[in-house]
Amino acid sequence: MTAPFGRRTTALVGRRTIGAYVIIAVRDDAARPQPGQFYMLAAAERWGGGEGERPFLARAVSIMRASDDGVVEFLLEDVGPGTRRLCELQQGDQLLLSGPFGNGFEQPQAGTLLVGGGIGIAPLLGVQERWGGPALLGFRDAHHAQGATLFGDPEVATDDGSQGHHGFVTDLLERELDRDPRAVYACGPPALLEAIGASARRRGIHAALALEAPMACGFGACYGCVVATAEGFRRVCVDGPVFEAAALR
Amino acid sequence: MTAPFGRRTTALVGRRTIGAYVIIAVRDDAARPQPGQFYMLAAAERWGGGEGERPFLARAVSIMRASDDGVVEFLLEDVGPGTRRLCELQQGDQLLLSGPFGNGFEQPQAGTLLVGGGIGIAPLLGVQERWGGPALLGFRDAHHAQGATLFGDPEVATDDGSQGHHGFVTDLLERELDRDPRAVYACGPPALLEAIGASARRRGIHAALALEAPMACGFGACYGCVVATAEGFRRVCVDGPVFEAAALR
Amino acid sequence: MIDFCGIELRHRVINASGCFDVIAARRVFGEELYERFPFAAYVSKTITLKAREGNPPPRLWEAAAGMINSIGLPNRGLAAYLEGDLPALAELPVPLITNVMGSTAEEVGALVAALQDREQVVAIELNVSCPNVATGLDIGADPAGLEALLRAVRPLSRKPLVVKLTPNTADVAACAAGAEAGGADAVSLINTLRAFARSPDGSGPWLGGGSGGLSGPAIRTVALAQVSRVAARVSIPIVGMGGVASGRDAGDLIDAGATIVAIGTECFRDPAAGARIAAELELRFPQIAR
Amino acid sequence: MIDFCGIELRHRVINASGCFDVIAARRVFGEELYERFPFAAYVSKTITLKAREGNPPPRLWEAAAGMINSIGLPNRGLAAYLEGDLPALAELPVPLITNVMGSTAEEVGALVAALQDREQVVAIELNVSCPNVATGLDIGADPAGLEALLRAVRPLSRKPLVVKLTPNTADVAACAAGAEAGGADAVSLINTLRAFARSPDGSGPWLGGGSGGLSGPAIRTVALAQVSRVAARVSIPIVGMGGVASGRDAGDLIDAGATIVAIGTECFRDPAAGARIAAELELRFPQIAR
Ligand SMILES: Cc1cc2nc3c(=O)[nH]c(=O)nc-3n(C[C@H](O)[C@H](O)[C@H](O)COP(=O)(O)OP(=O)(O)OC[C@H]3O[C@@H](n4cnc5c(N)ncnc54)[C@H](O)[C@@H]3O)c2cc1C
Ligand SMILES: Cc1cc2nc3c(=O)[nH]c(=O)nc-3n(C[C@H](O)[C@H](O)[C@H](O)COP(=O)(O)OP(=O)(O)OC[C@H]3O[C@@H](n4cnc5c(N)ncnc54)[C@H](O)[C@@H]3O)c2cc1C
Ligand SMILES: Cc1cc2nc3c(=O)[nH]c(=O)nc-3n(C[C@H](O)[C@H](O)[C@H](O)COP(=O)(O)O)c2cc1C
Ligand SMILES: Cc1cc2nc3c(=O)[nH]c(=O)nc-3n(C[C@H](O)[C@H](O)[C@H](O)COP(=O)(O)O)c2cc1C
Ligand code: FES
Ligand code: FES
Repeated sequence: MTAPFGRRTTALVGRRTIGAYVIIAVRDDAARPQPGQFYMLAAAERWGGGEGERPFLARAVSIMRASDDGVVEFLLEDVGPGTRRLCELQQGDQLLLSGPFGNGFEQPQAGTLLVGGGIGIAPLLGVQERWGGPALLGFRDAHHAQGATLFGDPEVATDDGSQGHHGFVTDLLERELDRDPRAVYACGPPALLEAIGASARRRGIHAALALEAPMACGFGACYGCVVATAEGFRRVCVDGPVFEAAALR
Repeated sequence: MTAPFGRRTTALVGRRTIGAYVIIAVRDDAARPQPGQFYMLAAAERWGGGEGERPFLARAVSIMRASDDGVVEFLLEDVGPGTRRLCELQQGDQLLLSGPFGNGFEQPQAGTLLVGGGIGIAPLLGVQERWGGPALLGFRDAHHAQGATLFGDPEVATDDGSQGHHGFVTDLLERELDRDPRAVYACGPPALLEAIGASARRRGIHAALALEAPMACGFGACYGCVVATAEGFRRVCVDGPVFEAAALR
Repeated sequence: MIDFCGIELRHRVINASGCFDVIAARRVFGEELYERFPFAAYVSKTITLKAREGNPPPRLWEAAAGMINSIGLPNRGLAAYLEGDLPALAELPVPLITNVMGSTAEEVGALVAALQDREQVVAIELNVSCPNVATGLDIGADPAGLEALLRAVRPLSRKPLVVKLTPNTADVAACAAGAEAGGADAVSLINTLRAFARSPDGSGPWLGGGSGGLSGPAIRTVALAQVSRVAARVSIPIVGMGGVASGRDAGDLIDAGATIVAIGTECFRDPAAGARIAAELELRFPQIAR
Repeated sequence: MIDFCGIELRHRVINASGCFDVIAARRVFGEELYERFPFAAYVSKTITLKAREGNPPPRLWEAAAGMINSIGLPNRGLAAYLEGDLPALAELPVPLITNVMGSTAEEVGALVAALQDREQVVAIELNVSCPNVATGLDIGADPAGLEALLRAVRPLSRKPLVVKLTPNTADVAACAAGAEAGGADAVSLINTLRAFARSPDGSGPWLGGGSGGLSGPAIRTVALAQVSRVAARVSIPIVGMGGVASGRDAGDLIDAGATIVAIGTECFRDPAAGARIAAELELRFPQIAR
């Protein structure tokens, strides 16, 4: 599966909010994106400048859902000028987009646990809708936990206990793995992925982690997005974003 | 008359179009601006950035009209990224403003001819409404000439003859001056002001010209806006924008 | 109070030379300017021995996140500065630093000597971005030459000498070390980056002066790099500048080793930017802001 | 057709070294990349004798109208380039220029000699922004040193040698003249400006490599100034680059004296930027675009 060459301009066909998150939708008939892949997104207007000088570069955003009729949905959390601007976009506003990029998730073995933290739930929704699998999702609080309603009977943990298990999603994961060790697909904050990687190494189970790294290009051109692996630094955008936990250092 | 120190943020209280021009209105109770003075204006949002990198600096814009209740009106023509953005602003949008700056026009002798070309008509409207005087206005075509409807019985010339005299406004001026030599207040494109300046020197009449120059600051800080005068380079923003024609080189 | 070369400053934000004309601004803004004066010290534009007309217009070009100026250091010359500007600045509410430039050690010496006995002037900033007549390079671009210049003029004044380094050099830290070795009390940087613009209509160079200097946010990260390198090399205080538009930008330069920070281009966009940035700096770093 | 050092190019737009990886891009974009190849020639990233890991992350900082990179020239080394990359680039639809860097004349010589007998490589670009082990300055920052380097390596290859000058110098034109005197067939400029960024949380330097290089629109007017100065001084062809994001930017560099133009950072924002800019250039300057 290759990406169309070059950046395209497209209009938002949908926008809605869900708890702390914003979901935007675009049409992209040119590509058939896979769960775990991502696009580089920028607003066609008001991308930087004025008092706030950034953003300048496009932002990497995971595919949350890609329907057969060519609609691609993204889940956004406002964490800075780029995501803020993307969250502001309204239906009909122009978006600059290139991709889909990255390796994406392979079809999981049956029963593979899908573990997501915060905005990291986005790529796992595509996995569950395509191939199924139990979802364990961790959030800061109940407001963020509304993201879980996108999933088929998820088990939720919140840091403040305002919904589901009071604690980390890794508590739920360890309980599951103690009962029945099996493969894990995960995406979320670095601390979460490190914990899962350590557990996977300890238990000798297969864990596929979708990483994040600051990116300038998304297609292997800048070498800016590297992560340390057993074979040295690797580019998250082309060698990932999904890495086998055992391969990471 | 001094200007409040520093840049203020204010919202557009009005916007309308008139032919090729856009008129925007703001409240500024802090100052009592004079005809011929100007403000430095910038949009609070979308000022540069994205695909179009400019504008970065604020733009100098003449006071077209300043009512006693503190409303200031500006006449804009889209000639580039800064004026385009200012023309886009809608009622309620935020504007960054400093000023009023510059010397402005002094009260004219009775009967002084007010000669404006294109966007240069803006400062002359304030003069006519405050002190009266016959207005001779030149435009590219009838569409631009709609700007003349702002004035009390103006005489109009258009380059393409689509309205009023077919030719330059200087034709009207020379006819008036032949009949009855008197003072002239003028604002408009360089070629127009040069012609008027030459005529004034020839006839030995008083001519006050409101000049334009690219400006970074508007308050004498950058020395970027100079014009050549008999005493050397002078800053248009603080020594002008109104200069006696005889003083210019 | 902040101590800068023995001068007491109310906070860490001053103006960059040539980016604020208090005499003009006072005519424009009136008493309010002095009542709410934005800077902890005021730096004059560059003064030369003889009067300079400056470059023919156009003198400005708007760049991405910045601007190019080709002003050409217009000023009425030393005599007019002493007789006209100093009296006009008599009620200035903050210390006055005078920025001077000469193309030879003799010229610089004459300027420094003339300011030595003026109490009103608390420090002298030497703008060494002046092209050397022989090489065409800035006289400040060569560390050894800069040290020699300082050794020549240092004895002529007891006032603190601040060397305004040129950024258009291979090794700004070596230049700073040269200035320090020659007896400079402080260095200030960065000056504008040599830049060029062409007419939108393709008719050749845009600026009347041919080339010019880039300033504003575009050069901020270059300024931070040069200040960091200089701070690692010298022990005299540093005046950091270059694209500062917020308290965070000022804080970054201070973290990198600057003692005080100067605001240039941002003053054009907001005449009171200095006060805003000083306030933001205080919010961000209450411990270091004063 | 454009003639560049005897190489025939379809148009005047190529990529800037290190800003486009054809091997990775072909995996990402497939056949379409070669069918619609955006550049008239392809310049490799910098190759060194031995493999380099590059700098630890973070390697990127987003600046006003630009970015800082601190990539650290990661590459698998000369041997892997010859055995791995060259075969992988066999079907490249445009001429291949290989960019190399060494810290001594011997190293650079070894790289040049090794490429000499590879038909696939039509020209060699020498990245002389490598820090001199002794002085810490870029080896290309000193005109005399640069001339000596060229005299040493020039005899080792009949292929055109393009010297990628460093912009972090007092007199880029003198460096270009040194390269020309030493036998360079062309010069390319500008490389990134030395820049620095601090963590938003105030915890110190942001970049894993400490400092980095500024690129993008922020440096465009500096690039135009340096290209203009170099064009006034040398008669060999110039590859102009630095912040080019449109046909107009490319046209300005060509008007200033560049023969061809390279696109770096803009490729990150739009993988096909090279094709867009070449088309815009053709619209603007039909007479010069090819
Ligand atoms: C493969 C991939 C998939 C992703 N998927 C999603 C997704 O589905 N949804 C989503 O919301 N996000 C996603 N992200 C994350 C998002 O792309 C980044 O968080 C992006 O940086 C946000 O940009 P911003 O301007 O909003 O925030 P930024 O300002 O970029 O803040 C993000 C972090 O960048 C750092 N930073 C601050 N200033 C600078 C600067 N000047 N230069 C460089 N770094 C700086 C800080 O550490 C800050 O915490 C993904 C990232 C990757 C790599
Ligand atoms: C005292 C005064 C009063 C004015 N009053 C009004 C008014 O009432 N209404 C009004 O509409 N205008 C007014 N102007 C004119 C207006 O401020 C300028 O035309 C301003 O430059 C427009 O900005 P822009 O971005 O729209 O156009 P610009 O892009 O600035 O284009 C204007 C001219 O600037 C030049 N230019 C192009 N690119 C650049 C660049 N990168 N850097 C520098 N120059 C460049 C070109 O010659 C172009 O023709 C006034 C100007 C002054 C000095
Ligand atoms: C319009 C203008 C005029 C300047 N004049 C001088 C000057 O007279 N002397 C001087 O030493 N520096 C001068 N500078 C350089 C500034 O002092 C400062 O070093 C530079 O602009 C970088 O700071 P900034 O990015 O905040 O503007 C001038 C800069 C500008 C933009
Ligand atoms: C991420 C990145 C990597 C680069 N790597 C190299 C390199 O390997 N060799 C080199 O000579 N220049 C390298 N450069 C410099 C570019 O070739 C170019 O000179 C510079 O980026 C200016 O052009 P731009 O503003 O269009 O990016 C790199 C630039 C960037 C942004
Ligand atoms: S983002 Fe550029 S190489 Fe990965
Ligand atoms: S615009 Fe700055 S001095 Fe006039």
